Amino acid sequence: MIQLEHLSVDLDEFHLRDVSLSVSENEFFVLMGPTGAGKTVLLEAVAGLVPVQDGRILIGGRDVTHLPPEKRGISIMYQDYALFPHFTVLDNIMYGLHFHRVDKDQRQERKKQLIEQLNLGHLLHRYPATLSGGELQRVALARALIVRPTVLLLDEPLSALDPAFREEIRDALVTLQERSGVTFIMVTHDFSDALSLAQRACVINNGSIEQTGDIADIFQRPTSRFVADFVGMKNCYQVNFRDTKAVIDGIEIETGRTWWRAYGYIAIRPEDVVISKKPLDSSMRNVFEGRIRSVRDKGFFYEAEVLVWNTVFVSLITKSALFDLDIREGVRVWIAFKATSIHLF
Amino acid sequence: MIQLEHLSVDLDEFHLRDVSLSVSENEFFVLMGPTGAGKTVLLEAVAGLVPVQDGRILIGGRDVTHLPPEKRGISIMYQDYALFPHFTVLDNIMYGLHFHRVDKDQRQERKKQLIEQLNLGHLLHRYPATLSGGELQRVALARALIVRPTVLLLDEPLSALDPAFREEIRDALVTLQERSGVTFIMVTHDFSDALSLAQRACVINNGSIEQTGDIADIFQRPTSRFVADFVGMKNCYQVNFRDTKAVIDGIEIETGRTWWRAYGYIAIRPEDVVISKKPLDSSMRNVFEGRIRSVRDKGFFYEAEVLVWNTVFVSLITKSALFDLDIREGVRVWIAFKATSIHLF
Amino acid sequence: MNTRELFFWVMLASAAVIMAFILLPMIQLLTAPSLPMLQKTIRDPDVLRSLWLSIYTSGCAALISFTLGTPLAYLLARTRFRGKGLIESVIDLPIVIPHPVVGIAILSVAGRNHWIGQILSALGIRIMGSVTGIVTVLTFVGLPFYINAAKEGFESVPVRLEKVSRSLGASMLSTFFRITFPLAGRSVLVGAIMCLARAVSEFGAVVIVAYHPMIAPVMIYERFEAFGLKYSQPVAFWLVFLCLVLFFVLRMLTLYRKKGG
Amino acid sequence: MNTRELFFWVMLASAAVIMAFILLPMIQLLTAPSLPMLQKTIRDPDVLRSLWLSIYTSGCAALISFTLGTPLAYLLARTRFRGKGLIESVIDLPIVIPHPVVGIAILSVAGRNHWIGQILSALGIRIMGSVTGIVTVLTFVGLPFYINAAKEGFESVPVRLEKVSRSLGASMLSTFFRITFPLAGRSVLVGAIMCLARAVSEFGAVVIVAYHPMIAPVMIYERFEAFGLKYSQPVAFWLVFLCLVLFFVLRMLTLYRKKGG
Repeated sequence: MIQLEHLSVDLDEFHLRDVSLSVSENEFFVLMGPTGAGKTVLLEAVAGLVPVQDGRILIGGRDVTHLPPEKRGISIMYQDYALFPHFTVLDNIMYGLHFHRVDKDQRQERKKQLIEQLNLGHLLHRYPATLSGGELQRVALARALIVRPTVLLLDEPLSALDPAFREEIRDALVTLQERSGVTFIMVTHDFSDALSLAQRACVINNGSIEQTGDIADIFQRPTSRFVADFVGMKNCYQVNFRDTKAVIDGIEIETGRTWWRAYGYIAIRPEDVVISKKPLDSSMRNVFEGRIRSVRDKGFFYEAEVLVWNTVFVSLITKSALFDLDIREGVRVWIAFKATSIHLF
Repeated sequence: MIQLEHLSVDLDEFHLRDVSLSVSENEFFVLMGPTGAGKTVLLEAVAGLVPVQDGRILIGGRDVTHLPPEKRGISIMYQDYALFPHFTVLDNIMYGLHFHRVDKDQRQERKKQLIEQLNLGHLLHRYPATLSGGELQRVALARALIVRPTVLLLDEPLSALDPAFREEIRDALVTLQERSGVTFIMVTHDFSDALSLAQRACVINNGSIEQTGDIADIFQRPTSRFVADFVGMKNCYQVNFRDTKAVIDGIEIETGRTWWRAYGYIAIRPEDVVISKKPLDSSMRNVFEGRIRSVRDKGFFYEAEVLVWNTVFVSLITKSALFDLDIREGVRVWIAFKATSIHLF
Repeated sequence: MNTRELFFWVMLASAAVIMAFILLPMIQLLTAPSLPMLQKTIRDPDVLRSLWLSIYTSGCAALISFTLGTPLAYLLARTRFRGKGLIESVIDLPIVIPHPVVGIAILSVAGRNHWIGQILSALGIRIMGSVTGIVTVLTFVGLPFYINAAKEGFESVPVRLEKVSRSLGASMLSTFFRITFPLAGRSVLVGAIMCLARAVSEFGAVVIVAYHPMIAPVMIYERFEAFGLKYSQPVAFWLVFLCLVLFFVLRMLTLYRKKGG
Repeated sequence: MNTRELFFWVMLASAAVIMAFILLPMIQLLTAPSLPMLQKTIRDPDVLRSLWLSIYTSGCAALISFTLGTPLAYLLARTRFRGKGLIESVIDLPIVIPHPVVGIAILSVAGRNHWIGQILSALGIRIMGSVTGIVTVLTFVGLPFYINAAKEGFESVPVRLEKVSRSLGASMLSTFFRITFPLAGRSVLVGAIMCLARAVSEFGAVVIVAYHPMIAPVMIYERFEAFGLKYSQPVAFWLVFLCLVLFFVLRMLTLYRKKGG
């Protein structure tokens, strides 16, 4: 459906290097990455809104690399929704039809259908300035879909919304995508959005693709240090593998399996590392003594750095545990984690 | 040392209403509250930088309510440090001495001492624009302390710093306060700063004081719904007490003690609420069946809302638990929490 | 600000002096002529003709600035390129050129020794002493004000709105007329009025190019030279009145913009 | 921006027309006089005297604007009060008043019929036909430019720096001179130069108040009237040269400020 072949973009602030990607028809595809990674630039390159330095863009088999945006059959929806402030909701929605040959019945049909699907009936004669975030978003979706694009590009559509409504709107997005039969490509930096919406995804960092694949695969089997960190595996170490053990700087970690390479990385999620004052008598195969190096507030939780020899393990602990265990800088503690919670790559 | 008596301030954007507060000599006192609560305005009122509508300010027994800022013997340090960009570090530090009669030996003595304590020797001839956040902060501290203020007012001194250095700088602040013998009043919205720095604190909201007292007391025994929420007790309910039970809308919660009032509030930290697929066979006295209403990403953790009858309980779960327990919207689960983790007020 | 400070009183005093310095002459000018005198003046066909010519030529200058300047303003608002600063400097140039010199410069290219003058002469267009000449000069001095205001207006329209419009199928031109221009409308209007106001008040450049036909500032000058202060004041009154109306409209527009967002 | 769009070429064309419209007259003015002619002109004591008088009177106007305007600019930058918009409007008023009318208005209060004229006369101060009169008129037209630039400069100095300075023991006045003024220095300088440039280019207001002593724009007008275009061009050349130097300094200052932050 959409193919990017060795795409390169050079702007003053952002750049993309040799991006190749393939999204199939009717797919919900997600582009993930940290702020400034070039996610939005990639969307705009597909839309023809930024000049492409090198490479090709194919939409439905047609080479659109040098077509102006209005001839590509795509729609884009920005994070701030970018509704036209001088038009009513209805005029915003109908805007795209001025530029497409659609007969009158068709127009009415599409309009009726979208207004119904997105529940916009009561808003039609209001101006964007008077709408709430969720309403703005629904109007922007209707405006983008009324021209029947082959691809809808979504730039962080959920991040401007009240978290309380996100769940609801995620569902709406999925339903909409399924019903409309349009390919959705969405940019997000929020992992949970990706998990609940997409089948496939790619992680982009510093203008290049780090990993592409099934969403669960990326989460559970990151293939690079950056992706491991991005999906929350804060404890990531370069190791030598020896039998079923991984060795970092004098510490032998039991991984419970043999690995096909002699060196590589292991990663453990901080929430899988348990801190205790005495060595835990449990099924956990890896138990080490260490010293608290720092404790940082992470909202509801504290993140404790435990120094074992020269290696730092990050563990998450609750506020109450902080009091109960008397965890402070310099205190001696034990950490433990299961062999099965170790990821190898 | 410092006494605020029924202080009221009216600015366009912020206001304070009837604030009374007493801070003793050589104390490290913290003002906490959410953004926009009026914390900075309160500091500026003490410093004489905003006009006071009503009430009195006493510093060391002297009524300073109508004195200009330069005659109050206070120093203020802002979040952005507000160093004078056209002066070198040394000139910044020495600035205040132009306006105080201090003999030459004394000047040199104070300068030497502060430069040493704050480790500024190598920065003296540089300009603020070339310094890092931590360096800027140390210079701002030296500049504020060289005039030997009776009170140092600190406006979120840590929030602009890299979290990795916070621990270190907290320690430095405590040491500095102890050595200088100056009363510190610090504003923060970060609970962990307050915990590690202050003996006493007050929580301010919407221009009024909600609670004043010992820092551990505020954390463990909030006296109002707002403070409970502010210190992370997300599950806060209005209840009727019956014997040792608290009743909310048909749910009977065992609190393990009797309360002196017939109605009031109970609060439980989300991290103390455990979610399971089957009723847990544990010592926890409160076990309820419910349905997951929503799951939200909170960085490292997910926050699940569980609906029990008509009451929502918030629980924190790890990313791995999300997968392991298959927690999704609509799923039936059991929640449990200990009677001892319930706070009554 | 503490009212007990000496510095505060210094500031107030300077404010009072400046207000007096600006307002007293204006008030005197507006109150000196008697009402019958003002009525008589405004019925004088010469005065009416010159006021009308002032409005007409300034209006033409604003219209030309609008037509020619809008595309350039949009170009400057939406692109970055090397030498953009230089182009912006050239646009500001007319502001700093002494007023009679503007007239001299325009005449320099309109004469028979210059190819432009030859072309104009072949086309039967006369600059010296003609309405065309006045409009040319007024456009020269007014253009920068229009372009700068319009540029700012276009800059304030989010590029994303244009991008969305393009993605929905609109061409660059359609997008400009349907989205960008309507949203920058107020700034464009402000620019046009600033251009108009600047043109109405010009004297030095016009007096070189065309003493006759007589625009209002030239007539004020002539009456002052020929009959003295007292006879120039009533004409000045009516011209200032015109300028103040423009100024008031301008203030309302910019004030409303700040509030309305 | 896509170069294949018609609209893009419309923009380029308008840019080219405007550049030509502004630059061609300026280039012709600057290249028309021969080198010997220019040398002869600049050695003419009358020309030198009028150029010098232009610089001197404009300099005085800028200095007066600086002295009187600085406290008011600071007041406007740091306080909010009802009627502030009105005061700002009054300050902008001189910009929109037609130039000869400014001269007429100043003369209106300087005459014997007005109490100010009587006071001035008692003090032996003459406005009509004097250097004092020229400086007064130039201050009137230049003041708004200084105040607006200085105000913007003061606004850009964070209030927190002043607050910290106060808390360290400095009075309001000390704080102004040690912190605010040095940090707003560049904007103050920009304002002074803008005021100077505006004053140097003024003609209409001055010609009413003082034909003699002759400032450079008046001399250009006189030479044009008496001897024609060819004889006014060399004087115009030197005055424009002076203005371009000021303009260049101004651009450098504002450019550097944008880059330097």
